[in-house]
Amino acid sequence: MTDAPEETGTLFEAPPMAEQERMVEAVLFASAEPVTLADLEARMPHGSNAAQAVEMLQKRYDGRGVRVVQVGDAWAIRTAPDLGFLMQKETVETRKLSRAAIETLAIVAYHQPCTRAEIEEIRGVSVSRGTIDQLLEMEWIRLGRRRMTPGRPVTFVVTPQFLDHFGLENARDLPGLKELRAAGLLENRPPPGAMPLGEGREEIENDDQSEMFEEE
Amino acid sequence: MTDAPEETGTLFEAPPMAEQERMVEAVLFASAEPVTLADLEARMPHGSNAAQAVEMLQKRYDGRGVRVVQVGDAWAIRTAPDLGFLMQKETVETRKLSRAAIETLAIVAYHQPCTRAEIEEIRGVSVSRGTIDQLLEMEWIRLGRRRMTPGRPVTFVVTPQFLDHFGLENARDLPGLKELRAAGLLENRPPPGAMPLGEGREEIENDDQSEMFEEE
Amino acid sequence: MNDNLFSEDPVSVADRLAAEALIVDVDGFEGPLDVLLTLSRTQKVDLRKISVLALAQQYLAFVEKARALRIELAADYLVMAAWLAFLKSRLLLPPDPNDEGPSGEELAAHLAFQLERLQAMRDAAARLMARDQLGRDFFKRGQGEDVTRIRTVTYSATLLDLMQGYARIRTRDEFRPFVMDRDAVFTMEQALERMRPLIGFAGTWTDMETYLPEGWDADPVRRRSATAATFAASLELVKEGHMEMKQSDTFAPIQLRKRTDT
Repeated sequence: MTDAPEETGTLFEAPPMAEQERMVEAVLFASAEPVTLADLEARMPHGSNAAQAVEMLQKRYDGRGVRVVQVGDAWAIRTAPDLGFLMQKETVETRKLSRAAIETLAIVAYHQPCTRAEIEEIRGVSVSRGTIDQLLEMEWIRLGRRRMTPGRPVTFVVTPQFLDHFGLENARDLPGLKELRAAGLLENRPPPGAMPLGEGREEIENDDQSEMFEEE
Repeated sequence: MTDAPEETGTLFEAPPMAEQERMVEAVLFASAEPVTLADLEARMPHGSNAAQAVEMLQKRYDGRGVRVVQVGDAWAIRTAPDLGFLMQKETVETRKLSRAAIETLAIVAYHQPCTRAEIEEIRGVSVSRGTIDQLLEMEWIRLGRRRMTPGRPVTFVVTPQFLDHFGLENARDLPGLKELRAAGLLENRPPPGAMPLGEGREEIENDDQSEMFEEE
Repeated sequence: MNDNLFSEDPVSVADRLAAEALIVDVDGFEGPLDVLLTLSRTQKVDLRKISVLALAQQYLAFVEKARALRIELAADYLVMAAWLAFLKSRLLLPPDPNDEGPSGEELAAHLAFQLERLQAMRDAAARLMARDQLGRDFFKRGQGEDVTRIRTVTYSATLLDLMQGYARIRTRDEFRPFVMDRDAVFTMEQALERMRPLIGFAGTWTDMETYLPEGWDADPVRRRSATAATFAASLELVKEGHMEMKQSDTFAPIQLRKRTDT
């Protein structure tokens, strides 16, 4: 029972898919946090196909009290949202986010990767250190790559924890993302001439953003 | 979605059994502790039959990766026992032995049985407790007979595991031992002047050592 | 300029009350853009079709009122007021053909874009927060089991490590790596040590063979080792720039001399 999977793996064939599905089921049930396919396969016997097993499992739980959901490149089991009322006991009181924090979060999510100057330009007001810190602390946003513009400002992107919290498979699933983009509202339109707001902000290429959402 | 169960309960029939089963599934999944039937029914809409729903759920999970099990008078979802091995993934990391450990090990191997004072005399520096402990823990050295000298110090000898690891049949097979001996490198010369370490050792030394190397 | 500004557009009493409420509530605003967005709602039109001129006038009235009421306004608000006054003049006056800067229409269009974008982000934020949330509407496993990685560290050492370790202790003063059949091996380090002082005297081309150490030329095994080491050491000295090397033909003797260039 404590055989390392590697050992058995070299000696035997991968187990049948039904068995692989059971294995994925056991690991996903046991873990509170999402588990990546890579981690699943590392735990399963050599030659296993975690992706296929997860897909089968997801179908099996369709319509049940718990669901198999994708979170970024990982998978998790979560209760069906329509049964939330049963779980009052489990409800965690989350800190009430300020309006500034909620808006900042939305701006990062929809515009990521996004610099602080960009957040400030969109909101028309400076962003307090505390607001960003709170979101970082909640692990809903994290630092992304530095922008290749003068000053090399840091960017912010949303995290897998953010996706998990809002039940999103990935950042492309953000509600209304397509419409907003079609309306040109996610563009970083440089202001004509000087502007009183968000002054001193450098030109921003849009490369980063498309990369972020179009990948895979 | 946020309807209080009491309201629906008094106005409507209990939900169909399939729905009750979903509810039990979600609650058992999300609860931090096993849930009693009474607690289940308190959460579910009025008129629900938790016992029957649990039984149905238990049947559904029969043979799956997780099982519905009774814990005292409460119910919980648990990993199927045969899949427990998936929960703990062992990764083996190989690290180089520290220089101090290698030198200490080499001294024990070439000079066994060998006291700590002798190791220190040969290395010219004191040997930390941790180094000896590490080698003992790795089962590459073990305690030998006490030396019949004042203080009756313990001696260290190498183990069969040591020989196994280095592919040696016995300590005499240590390559270069003869050559080193021929070159006079293995003479345990007392340090010039006084003999603060390993005193009184000369007489016994040769017996022990020959015994150790010549046996078998 | 105060109330009569509002009368340019027929504004309802309710709207006017709302606009005045802004003043009292100035602390509740998230900056001038937020005020503008709130003001623009009174126009009850698509943000793209908003009258920036009317908006500028409303904002300026707002700032005037705040001043009259001696309400401290942050610098941001005053900068925006100055900019809007400038924009208003641009929009009202006929365009100056000699002016380089962006036209009033361009500036107004960008302000409208900013307002629309801010509104869009607020709507998006509201939609995001209205989603089912973990720990509120759906839940993770309450009793997670121990899913761990056990990291076992094994230490490794080879026989060579062991022997080198031992040789290191026994020859601490003149450390050399321990080599089993040392008496038949001449190392490059030994050759280098031997050649360094000698090469200073080699002003003319000399066969490399003459540099072989004494007593190493009889036994073929020893001779081979010494030759290889001497050759390697020679290359090293050439690389260091102390020496030159030549071979006139294949298998011809290799010759060495001190490097003489300045």
